[in-house]
Amino acid sequence: MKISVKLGGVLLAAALSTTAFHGAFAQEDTIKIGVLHSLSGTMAISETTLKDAMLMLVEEQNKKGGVLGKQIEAVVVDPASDWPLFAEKARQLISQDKVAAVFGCWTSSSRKSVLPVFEELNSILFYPVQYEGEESSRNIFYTGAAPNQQAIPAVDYLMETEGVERWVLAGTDYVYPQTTNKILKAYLMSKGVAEDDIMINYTPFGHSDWQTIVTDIKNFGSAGKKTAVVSTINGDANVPFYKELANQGVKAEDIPVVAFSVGEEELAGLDTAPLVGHLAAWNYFQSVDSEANAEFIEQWHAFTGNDKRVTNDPMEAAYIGFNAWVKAVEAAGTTDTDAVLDTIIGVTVPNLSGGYATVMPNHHITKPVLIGEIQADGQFEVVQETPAVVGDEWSDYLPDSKDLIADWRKPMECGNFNVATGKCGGKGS
Amino acid sequence: MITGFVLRALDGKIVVAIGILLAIAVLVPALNLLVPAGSAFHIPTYAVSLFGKYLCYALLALALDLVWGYCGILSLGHGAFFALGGYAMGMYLMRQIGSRGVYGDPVLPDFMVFLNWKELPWFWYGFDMFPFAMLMVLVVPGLLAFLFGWFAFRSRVNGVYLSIITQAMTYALMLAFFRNDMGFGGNNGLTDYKDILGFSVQAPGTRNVLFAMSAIMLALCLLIASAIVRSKFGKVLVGVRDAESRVRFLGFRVENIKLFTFVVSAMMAGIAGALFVPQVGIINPGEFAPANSIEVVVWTAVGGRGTLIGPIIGAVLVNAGKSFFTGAFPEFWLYALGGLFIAVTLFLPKGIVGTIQHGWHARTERKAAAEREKGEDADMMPQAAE
Amino acid sequence: MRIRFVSLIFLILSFAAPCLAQSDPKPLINQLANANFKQAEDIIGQIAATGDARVVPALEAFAEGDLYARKADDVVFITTASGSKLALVDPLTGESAGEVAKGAMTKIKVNNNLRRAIRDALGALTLMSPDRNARLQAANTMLAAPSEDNLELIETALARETDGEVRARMEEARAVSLLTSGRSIEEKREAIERIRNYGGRDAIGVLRGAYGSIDASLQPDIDKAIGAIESEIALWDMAQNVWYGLSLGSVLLLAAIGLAITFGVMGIINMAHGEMVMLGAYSTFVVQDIIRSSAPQLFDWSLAIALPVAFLVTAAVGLAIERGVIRFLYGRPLETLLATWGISLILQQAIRSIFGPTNQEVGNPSWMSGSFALGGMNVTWNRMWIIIFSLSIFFALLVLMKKSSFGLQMRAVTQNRRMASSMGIRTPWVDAFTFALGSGIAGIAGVALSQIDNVSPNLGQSYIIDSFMVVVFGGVGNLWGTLVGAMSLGVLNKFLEPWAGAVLGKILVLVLIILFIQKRPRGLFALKGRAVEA
Amino acid sequence: MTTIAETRSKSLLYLENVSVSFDGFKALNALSFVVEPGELRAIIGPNGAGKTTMMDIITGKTRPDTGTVLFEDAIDLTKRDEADIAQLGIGRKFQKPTVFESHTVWDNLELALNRSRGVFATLFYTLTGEDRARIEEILETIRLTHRKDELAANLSHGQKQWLEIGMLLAQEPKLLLVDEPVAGMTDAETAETAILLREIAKTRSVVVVEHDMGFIRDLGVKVTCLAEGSVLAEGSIDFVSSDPKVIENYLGR
Repeated sequence: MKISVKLGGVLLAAALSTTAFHGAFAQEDTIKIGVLHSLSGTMAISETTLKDAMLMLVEEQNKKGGVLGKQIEAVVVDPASDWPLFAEKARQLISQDKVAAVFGCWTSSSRKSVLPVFEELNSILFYPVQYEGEESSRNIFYTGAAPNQQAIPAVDYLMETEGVERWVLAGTDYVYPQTTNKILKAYLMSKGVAEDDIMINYTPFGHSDWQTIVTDIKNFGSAGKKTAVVSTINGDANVPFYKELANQGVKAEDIPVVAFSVGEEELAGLDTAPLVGHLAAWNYFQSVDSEANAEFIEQWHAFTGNDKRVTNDPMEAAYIGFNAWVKAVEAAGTTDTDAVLDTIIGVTVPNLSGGYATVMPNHHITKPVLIGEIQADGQFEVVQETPAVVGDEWSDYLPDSKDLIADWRKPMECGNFNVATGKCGGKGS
Repeated sequence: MITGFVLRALDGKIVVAIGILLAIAVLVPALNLLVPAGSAFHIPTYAVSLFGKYLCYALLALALDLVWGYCGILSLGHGAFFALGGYAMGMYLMRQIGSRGVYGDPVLPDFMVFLNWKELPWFWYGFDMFPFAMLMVLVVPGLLAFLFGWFAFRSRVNGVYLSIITQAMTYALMLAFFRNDMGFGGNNGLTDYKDILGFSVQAPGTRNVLFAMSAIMLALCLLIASAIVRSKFGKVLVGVRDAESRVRFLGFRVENIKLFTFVVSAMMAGIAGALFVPQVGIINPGEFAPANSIEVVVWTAVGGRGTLIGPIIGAVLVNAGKSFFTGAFPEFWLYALGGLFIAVTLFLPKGIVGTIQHGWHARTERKAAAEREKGEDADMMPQAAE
Repeated sequence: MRIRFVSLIFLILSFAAPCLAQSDPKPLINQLANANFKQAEDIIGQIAATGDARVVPALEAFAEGDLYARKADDVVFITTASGSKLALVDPLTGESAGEVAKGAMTKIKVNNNLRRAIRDALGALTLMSPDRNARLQAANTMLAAPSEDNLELIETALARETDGEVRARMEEARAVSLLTSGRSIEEKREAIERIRNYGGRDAIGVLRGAYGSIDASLQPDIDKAIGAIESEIALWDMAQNVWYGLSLGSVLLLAAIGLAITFGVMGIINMAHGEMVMLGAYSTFVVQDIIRSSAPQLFDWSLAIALPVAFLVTAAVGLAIERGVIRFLYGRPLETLLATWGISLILQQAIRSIFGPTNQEVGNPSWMSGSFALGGMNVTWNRMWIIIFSLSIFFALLVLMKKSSFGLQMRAVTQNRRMASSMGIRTPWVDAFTFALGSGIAGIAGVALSQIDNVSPNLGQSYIIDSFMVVVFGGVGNLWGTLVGAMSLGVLNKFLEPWAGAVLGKILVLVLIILFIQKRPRGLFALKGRAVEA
Repeated sequence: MTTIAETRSKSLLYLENVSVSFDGFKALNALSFVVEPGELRAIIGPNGAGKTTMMDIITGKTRPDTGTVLFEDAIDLTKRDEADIAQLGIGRKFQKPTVFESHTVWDNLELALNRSRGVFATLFYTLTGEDRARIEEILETIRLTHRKDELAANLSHGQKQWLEIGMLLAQEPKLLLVDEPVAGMTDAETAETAILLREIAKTRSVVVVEHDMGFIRDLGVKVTCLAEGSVLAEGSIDFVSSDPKVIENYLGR
């Protein structure tokens, strides 16, 4: 038994030292920000890039003299693609490392898991990934696309310029695709698309055998009407999906596939020659032609020391979020959460596609929607660009959320104000 | 005879262990609430819920040890029971949110609203009542374990075959719970809880109570486990592990013995899950991932299977290490963790506690061995039941 | 929409043909310089309308996105990249016009619509081209885009067509176009017949399309034709499903076969098996990378080269693991689970540190890309090769185990270590090489899997569970079991998928495995015999 | 000569035309075999003659393809499983001594005691004076009193054999199946064991499978010789060992 007593002591010490340890890092004259991206586990494939991007942005900012005359120090932790661990790490960053703001998360699950922590400890999270919407927290800024900034414009493009009449909504079986497809279905039917001209198909995470589904798509598309696929397939499963598309000879001219989660990163794992013409809808493409972008790509290649590393949309979202935060902090003259929350609304910073992004009162931002066609070199070529669209947190196409709006400015300060009942707090009963 | 059953449990080690746990249950909250934040002895709330989490893992490991360490059933699916317990608690907490959800629906949790479900699925009924939810925490994992074990043990599935189908079980459950149509919030799971029994889950007070509860529950389960393994039943259990057919030919119904242990263990895992959820604030299908269940096996092995204290130590040690390294060396912690597992299996095959005990035994043995003719060679020693 | 557009061409043709026909396409092409997508579409129409075969290369280049306009004077050229510069070629004459910096040119953007427009236009233009394949291509285009306006064109082409296959295709093209035309009922009746023979879902689409407009007396014929085609399709779909099942099974087999040795034969619960597969895939990547940079002409051989490399790499790693860790753990199967789990964590992180966490591109050599039609079945080359490949590995392994002396020793050692060693077999080395063999085979599997899945540090994780399922389902220690197990799981999965959906399908398969193990606690091919002590 | 019916009714264990085969190999071939109450019977036979398979069938570990297996003329053993059969009073000792290595000698016997074996009965079991007495008595019989508190793992091979026999005694079986009890024993131990078994046979039937002819002579009992899964010869040791078939089949080699 003596053993376990001793060990018990050791453990307590060890665990406590985790806290002590971080204390040790802190030099007093820096402003700390947290970087909360998985560096191991299933999500590392996507999130590690964002971690690097954040480190680069911090480095660049520090070259410009940091913020409030202090250097910025990034505290990087690894939540290891484990959602409860996200919450634990967020708590640690905020209450142990005393970071001024946190940049992180990729999956909605991880965001949902940290949301209560940020609200409880009143800190700020910048979330850089496109997501299903239906959320607006006082302490979170959603710098990625809401469905109306990605899905709906893409569908419009296909309808108008490609005259698509028949739709396959294929997605991984989780919340983002399910919600997006619900919205799309409602939208399509509002545009007079018949129910049986819509085929919805879900696959498990990391699905790698696409033979049947691609065949189904071909068959569905051979009914004489122009058909397109709207893909909300999640990262890992995309490569085998596109490989199967290519091999079964599904040509973009016949059945174009438009994807919402396939960017330069995903294409990097593919030979895109057979995929030319398939589409993606984002708010940024590496191929966008603007000084800001050219400079950003240059910095990125220099920072990673690898000029093959691609940039992608979430990186731009991180870029916008970070700059917006810096600007807000400068304006507020402090990193105090409440002050920053006040000043950041309305802050406008340049985005990478040559325009500007404004932080809206609903904590989403304005973004242009870019439709791009895959090119043989693994890049996208923009075939349509809309003017900046305001992120719509509560979709107008879901019965229960069409009456809701979010406005975090005083006096309303509400994330789910119901315009029908004029009350804060959802449907209100 | 019940008293005898319990008294038997209280041998030295266990008494001390339980003592320590109860002490922690009082001490940590005290140091968190009473000691001013400035003081060196203050334990931050962050650390409290962290330790609370470790204790839940410890309980899970203890549960696994009961079936693996003592009965030789290597379950690679214990995470499933843990997660089910967690979901039962999560469902209660979701119902407690009531109309404070973003859509302000009095009954439906948010994720049902935006998938515009019209009314609550039947299996969500009753979870607004705490006692019912707590009952489910025990019943659901218990029932699954019973059904699974009933078939598996009756048809004498054992060894690695059993391990693999337990893995298949948790894997299938993971896929199922990922589906939105299941009505458990899909991959986002259940989160954003407001309060439990009327107390805010965020409030430091609640956190400390939850921590204390975890410690007490662990102590209680430790007591039960100890009572079981020290009873004649426990001896039969070890018999099953070492020489199953002999136990059969002695007239014992091995399948019932295994079944009972499996169910008890599953219930303990369920309790662990139920305590885990309010402290970390989320339950989602990730908890069903086969990798999680394997990790539990690793904790148990590190601490020392076939001992009751071992798994507790292992769980806390490994997880404390994880918390530390993921923060300190985010890029390299996996090397450390992987290295630890290899090192333990190579140099401490019996786990930390096991090795120490063994060493202690060995000394007394050597004395005895002196005046006795040589014992059997190494391969006669009980081997890990596969 | 396609139909509308093609007809547009021919409207222009019929009315304005005389004056447009001899007009020089050059200015039209130059108009592309600053036309938006819509305008470009019309321009293509007009270019095609010139009926001038010289425009073909220009249109093809346009579709490829190789058509650039000179910023200075908006003159359009076909370009080919040469280093940082662009080599200019006159779009019509094809004579070189020197090189200029990329900056001096603007790409003429092309999108799916334009590609489609170009394809249809080319169809009209190349239907009588001297190149047989071009004609075949054209006929296919016509077939895909039925329109009565094509009719005369097709018939004139048919008249002078000699090549059998092309003729057949043209006949079909004629048939589909004829349906919607004003031709006589008899002609249409035989057209329906021809379409019915040609079969396939597209045929149904065409027939359905025509159903409304066509003479009522023909509708029964159409119904009959559709019915016939559908029943035919149903059969082929069945066959297709089996094929998909087998190809999924072969993937499972590939993933599991290495495990069938390290786990099945040696009894090591090898959690690092998936990482061996991953290492194999990464070796393929490295090989291809070197080939790309140093010897591109070898690319089609890259897999052949990667195979031995992958085998050696993973076998070496396996050997190291066995010597370094596993040899201390024989007779303690569970410890091997823990140790190999640790190893797999380390290997994953190592790959992450070296290659980065993102996907790596592994290309398909030409002979592994694309597909061919087998009756109503669509067979992709890479799947077919993978089936062949996995089976050949399997049988090679079988021979090695059963026939070679090493195989004999291997089985001897795994069955009775002591006896074997007392008979002078050097058991430690047999163990080491057996494990190395298992790992090596996993590596080879990685080469094949890199062709259909993404090459990332997580590759292994996605296969490890399925592999264990297969081996256990088949019966531990029995190679045939692994084969049968993999194939039957594959087919089962593919037959569940259509009606249960991919997700439920997978769940059902797992549940079925669990239930099956209840029935046969030692797997499909359990080694029966005098009851041994449990 | 007695009729079959009589033999059956008198028998404790009755096997008739029992056959079982594994993947074509006939392990038992129409085996018929009878044990009377209080009888001590020895079984010899070459390897693969089906000795152990026969025991597997009697103890319910293997199911016969055809044939009748009756206990006390009433109970059809082919319908019962190991636990049932053990509780009916058939004890079995394996070829390789199997005792609970990580339990003390005492615990081994305590577990074997013929008491209610239900889950809860064992959970709440407490050692009674009577049980203690019984265990001590057995310890005497198997000559292990002085080592009762040691782990079974530390016993010598022979002692393990005895402990296992002791466990069978604790089971209080009507029929005892003993598979090669003296394999790997010293001559002294072998002699001891012979005495032990005869002692046991006073109160119950015992079937001993053994290769050691010397040991069988020591036992001096009726011998059954199996070969290729059926009975080759039956009778006194001298009768059997003089049987030409037996010599050619077994002793010959």
